Amino acid sequence: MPALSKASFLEHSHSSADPKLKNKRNDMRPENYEAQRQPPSNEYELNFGPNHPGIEGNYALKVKLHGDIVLEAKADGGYLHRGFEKLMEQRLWIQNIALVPRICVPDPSPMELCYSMAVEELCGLKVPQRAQWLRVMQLELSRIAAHLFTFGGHAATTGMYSTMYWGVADRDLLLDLFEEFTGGRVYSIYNIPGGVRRELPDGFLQRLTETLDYIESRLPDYDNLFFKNQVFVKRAKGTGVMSREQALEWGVTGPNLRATGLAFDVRRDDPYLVYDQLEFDIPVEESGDAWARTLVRRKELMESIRILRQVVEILPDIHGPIRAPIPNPLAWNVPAGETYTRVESSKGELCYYVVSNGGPKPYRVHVRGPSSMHAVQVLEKMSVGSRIEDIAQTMFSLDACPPEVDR
Amino acid sequence: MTQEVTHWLDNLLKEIEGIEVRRKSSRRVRVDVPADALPALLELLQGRAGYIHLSAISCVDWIDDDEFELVYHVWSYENHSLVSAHIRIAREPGVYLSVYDLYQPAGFFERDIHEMYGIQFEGSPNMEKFILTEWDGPPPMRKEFDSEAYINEHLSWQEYNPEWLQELVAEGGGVIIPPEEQRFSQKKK
Amino acid sequence: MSKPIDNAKQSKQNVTIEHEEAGSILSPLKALQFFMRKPVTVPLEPRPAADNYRGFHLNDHEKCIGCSSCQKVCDNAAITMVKVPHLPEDPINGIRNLRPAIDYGRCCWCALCVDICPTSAISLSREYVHTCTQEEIDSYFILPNETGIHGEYYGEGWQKTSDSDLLDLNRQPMAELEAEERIDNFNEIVAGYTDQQAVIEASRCVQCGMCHDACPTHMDAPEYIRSIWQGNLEEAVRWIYQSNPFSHVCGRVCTHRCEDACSIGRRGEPVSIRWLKRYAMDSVDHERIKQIAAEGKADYLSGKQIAIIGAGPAGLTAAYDLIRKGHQVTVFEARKEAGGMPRYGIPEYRLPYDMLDRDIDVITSMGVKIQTGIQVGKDITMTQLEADFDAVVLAIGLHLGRSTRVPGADHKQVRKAIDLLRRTTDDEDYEIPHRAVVIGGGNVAMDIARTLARQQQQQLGKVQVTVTALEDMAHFLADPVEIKECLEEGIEIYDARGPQACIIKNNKLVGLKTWKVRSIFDEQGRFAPKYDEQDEQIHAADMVIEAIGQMSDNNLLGDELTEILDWQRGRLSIDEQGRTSADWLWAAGDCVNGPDVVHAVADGHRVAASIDEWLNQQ
Amino acid sequence: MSEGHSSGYDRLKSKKSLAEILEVAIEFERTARDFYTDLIPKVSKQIRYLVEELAEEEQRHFDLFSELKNRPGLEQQVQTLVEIPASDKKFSDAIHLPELGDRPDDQSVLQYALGREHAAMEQYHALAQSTEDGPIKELFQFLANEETEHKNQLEKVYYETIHSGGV
Repeated sequence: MPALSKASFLEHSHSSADPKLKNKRNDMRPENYEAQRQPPSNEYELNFGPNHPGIEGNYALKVKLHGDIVLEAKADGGYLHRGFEKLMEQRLWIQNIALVPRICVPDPSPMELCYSMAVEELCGLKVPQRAQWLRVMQLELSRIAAHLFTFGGHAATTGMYSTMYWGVADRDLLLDLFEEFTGGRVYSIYNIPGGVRRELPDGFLQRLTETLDYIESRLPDYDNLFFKNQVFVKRAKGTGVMSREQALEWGVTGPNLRATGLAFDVRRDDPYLVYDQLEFDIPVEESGDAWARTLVRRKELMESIRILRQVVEILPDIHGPIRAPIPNPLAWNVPAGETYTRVESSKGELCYYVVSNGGPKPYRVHVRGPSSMHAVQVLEKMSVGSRIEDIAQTMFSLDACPPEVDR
Repeated sequence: MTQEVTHWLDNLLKEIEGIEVRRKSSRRVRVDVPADALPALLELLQGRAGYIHLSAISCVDWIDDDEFELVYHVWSYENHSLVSAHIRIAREPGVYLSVYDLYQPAGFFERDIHEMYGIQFEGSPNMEKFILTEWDGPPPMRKEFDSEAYINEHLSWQEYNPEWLQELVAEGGGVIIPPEEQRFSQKKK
Repeated sequence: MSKPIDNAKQSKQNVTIEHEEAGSILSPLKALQFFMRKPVTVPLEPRPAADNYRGFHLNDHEKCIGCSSCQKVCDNAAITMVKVPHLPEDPINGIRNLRPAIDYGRCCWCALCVDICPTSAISLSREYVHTCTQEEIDSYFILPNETGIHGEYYGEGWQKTSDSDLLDLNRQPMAELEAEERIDNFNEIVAGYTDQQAVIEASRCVQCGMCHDACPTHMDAPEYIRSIWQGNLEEAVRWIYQSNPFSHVCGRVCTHRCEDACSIGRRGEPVSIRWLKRYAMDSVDHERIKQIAAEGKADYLSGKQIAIIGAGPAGLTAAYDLIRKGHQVTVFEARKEAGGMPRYGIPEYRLPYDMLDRDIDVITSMGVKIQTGIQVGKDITMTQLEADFDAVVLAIGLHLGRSTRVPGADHKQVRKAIDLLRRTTDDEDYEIPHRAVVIGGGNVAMDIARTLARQQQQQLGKVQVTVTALEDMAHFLADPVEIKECLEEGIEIYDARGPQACIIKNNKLVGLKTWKVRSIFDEQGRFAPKYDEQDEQIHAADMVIEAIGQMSDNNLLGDELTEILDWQRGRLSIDEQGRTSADWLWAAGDCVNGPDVVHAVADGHRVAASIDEWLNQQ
Repeated sequence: MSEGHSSGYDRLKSKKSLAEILEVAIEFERTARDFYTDLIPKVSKQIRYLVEELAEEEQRHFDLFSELKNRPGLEQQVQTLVEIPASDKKFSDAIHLPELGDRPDDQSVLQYALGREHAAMEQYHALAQSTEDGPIKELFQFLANEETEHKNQLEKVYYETIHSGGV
């Protein structure tokens, strides 16, 4: 295979339709990449990622710069592609519960739920009340853990590593809770079509309350260290601005949309589980910049804690089974049909389109990760005109999760 | 969604020829339309009913019917309802129109579907490879592509030979049902 | 796009962080307060994880039966089944010496293997870490035991709970006639599964194949169950005919060792394999079954002639196999009709004879000739058969009843169960006793007791049947269902009673004297009853029916042939293929193996294969 | 059968010497052995194994008892007089030829054999009971055990053959 010598990736990527270049698939490899003399210009190209501390996950943004101003950006995914959607078509319905959480490492719980809800809908399974409350508990814990992780990452992009250490350390307390009630620290694999897999251990709600109190008591510290930190405020304000109109036009959801002033949250506007029985607010900000997006998440922490406190109060009064009876998973034919389930993950609207042809395995599972919007087209658009040092911050403020895009 | 809005939407959808509307729940509507009527439908939904959010485009390969199904999930922030518009297109040549002009998120989904299923969306801004940059095989999400067979052909299983296994083999035991046989084969008559 | 967005729902904010105002360049310095704090340190030594933790696999090798369900449910093909030769291997009891080995390069710790395990042998430990260098990569592949990956037991983490159990331990209930509906007739008691029940029941199967290993004829039960579950009943019948042309019969009266070996039965009720077979057979059109059975039949004639003595399951299975191979088969049957022990030993409420006729019809439709009413040894001699045929199969069943020969047992009102059952089938009249006492605790005893009970109800309007058996209830040889139904039908059962004498007064039978059995088995587990002579009972009777044992009528062989053949402890001596010491004579079925329909079918296959091989060599 | 046992009844007295008892015992085993040996060609081949086994077993007992009687050092003891038990008659009767007909079947043979073994077992058991502790008592106990053992074996064969079970 001849090495591609003269074409930059930008030129090349436009030429994929050209049959002559069809086989030059290895042009991205370092061994095939020849140094070239740039035309006399102040423009240059930079591979931002896939291995860069400023990048969330293995992902790349290939940017064309003039000085330190981004002229053009191209998102480049695939580094985390594991073919989940294809794999799911080859696995039994139940086996996929172990697969789906891996699609989003920082916030795996909504993945489990969304898939389980789809199977339940196709099978007409009625999830017992108690399981629904336990699921809410899991989801909100996961949201807190994911946000703490994101703050840490975001802070690191502006050089504030202490916040990152704190965030990761405090998230660990939530992982302890996950370990206790789901059996897994990161991938809980707690949901199963029909309900959940485990009853709560004795005294769990007490420990949950203690952890919530602790996390809440830490928030002022975070505020001091990060959210009120003028370095952060000045860096984040006005960075990566997106108007509400743009957000809607670009299909942005979740905290990123709410940071433009639109109070839309799947939990409230397209409710699932028992969210319609819970009291919580939908924090919004108006300015639509990195600062607003981060602040929305900061406020959501409080809402999640609020929801969890309600769960702690109500759960002891919800009795009954935690799972609807399901067929032997080795011989489970899900009735033919299709469904589109939708939940609010920490990053936005997460949807699963699941099709069954009546067989023992899904016929098609389409994962619509929220980041597939804001980590590709939106990121590309928002990066243009920004400065090179803000790219990472923009990306983290969007909370782009590359595995959701790659699947 | 109120009763009124429901009626209004139903009436609106009747304007499209060959349309079939099924209300699956209070917030989910399934619409089947002929492929050529989809842009008009989306335009109608977006322009007159507030379905401004394209949540996703899903593709299903119905290989036995020799068709692809494309499903456009659109959400209305006003009605709080999600319409899934289903169309079928011929598997060959697998060409359809882009809806990028109506919905910008379509750019990503169409690119993804192009990469995974090989469907060409005319008018879509970017049909470049994104995820499978180094892949020159067939579009992998197509049903005829057997990824397990591909893996078995191109990659090998990790071989282990721990002491306990050597001891069992010396005793006359050892590996009887390797996992790949359990998974990939079924007893033949 | 400029839709007006309804923001009315935007809620009031209860969290206020006055960032711009309150925030100062000094705020982050507040974090310095932590500088003096004692750091949080976690000791390096290993600590056990939470109670539910999904750590490394633990496997109780005593409990594990090697069914490989864990392997099937494993997401990532991380489980390999390994043969451990020093562990027990017992197909009849559903135990294999296979154990799961785990590849931790593939395991994703989902614990579905734990949740599905039929025996609950697998659990996950509370251990966190295993790692190694590339050179030690073999340490990623382990055969879990009770101690865990490093041999240091950290306690069990994720275990099976009733919440997480993925198996359905309960059978689909079978609709049956109630005692009062069935007692005055011979209608079939068991209704059979409905379509829905069958699919649900079939879906309980984990496809471990223990049933296949335990079945004498090795039926492909996992495959036909799977086909039933998939709704492909013709495919199920096709699988069934791979190994059993007597499936209407076996679907009803098989001793179902498969179900005894079923791994679901370890903790719950085994899959109703027998009823599923029956369902598949009953659901497919008879003409279609004939076509399926004929698939693969040789389209040539070998020119070889085979005689089969006895048109029961063993003989006709052999006939079915042989005709498929292109040989010509003639079956000689002494009784009025073909069917053998199933027709003449099993009552119709258990096996409607038209179902038996269907099985036979499939076989005759393929070209097997059955000559009924021909008694070998009388109408035609063995010598003639030897001369006229290339091979002969002896499959004569066990049509002679044994007698206890206790004093008085030679009275004319002391009858043998097998004779009465035959008479019932052939509609030969005999006087129905007012009070019948049956000796025996096996299925034949139950069959005659229930047959007499029905006849009493029909003719006398009242059931008075007593069963006395040597065995105690816990060791009855009869199927537990038979005992239950006997009791429902008003039959009295006296267990652990040894017959001592038939009491005859004035030449009239008045009862049976029994002693209490203290123990029936000796230390080696052999049958050797010990009596308590003090505990004596007289069971009033005007007929005593002996249902203790059966033997085959080997007289038809003739003295000369009997002398030529080798014998083994009273039974015809045969090799592994079912061939006797005479090279032209094979023997199969109950007459060599003892009573069991499915065993007879297995035998039929075995001798047919042996004959075919031998004929091909010639 | 030989004439040896025709005078057997005469020897029944209230007391017998051990030598006499052993003699009757040996006679008992011998007649049985001869009886079974004679029967071998008469029965159908399919049950011949049973008669052959019985003949072998009786031969083994015959050898054992003969050896005992002639064992050096037992001369003193064999002269000891022993109280004979009530079961003696039944035992001695068993020396007589049974009526099994021309072609006995397995069940008749087994029933006959069981009867014999039972009589012998009772006889030796009773002898042991009526004898004072010592080597003679031990001898009778040994004989009783032998016969009990054999009877138990036969019983198992009987039940396994006749009560073929499970039908």
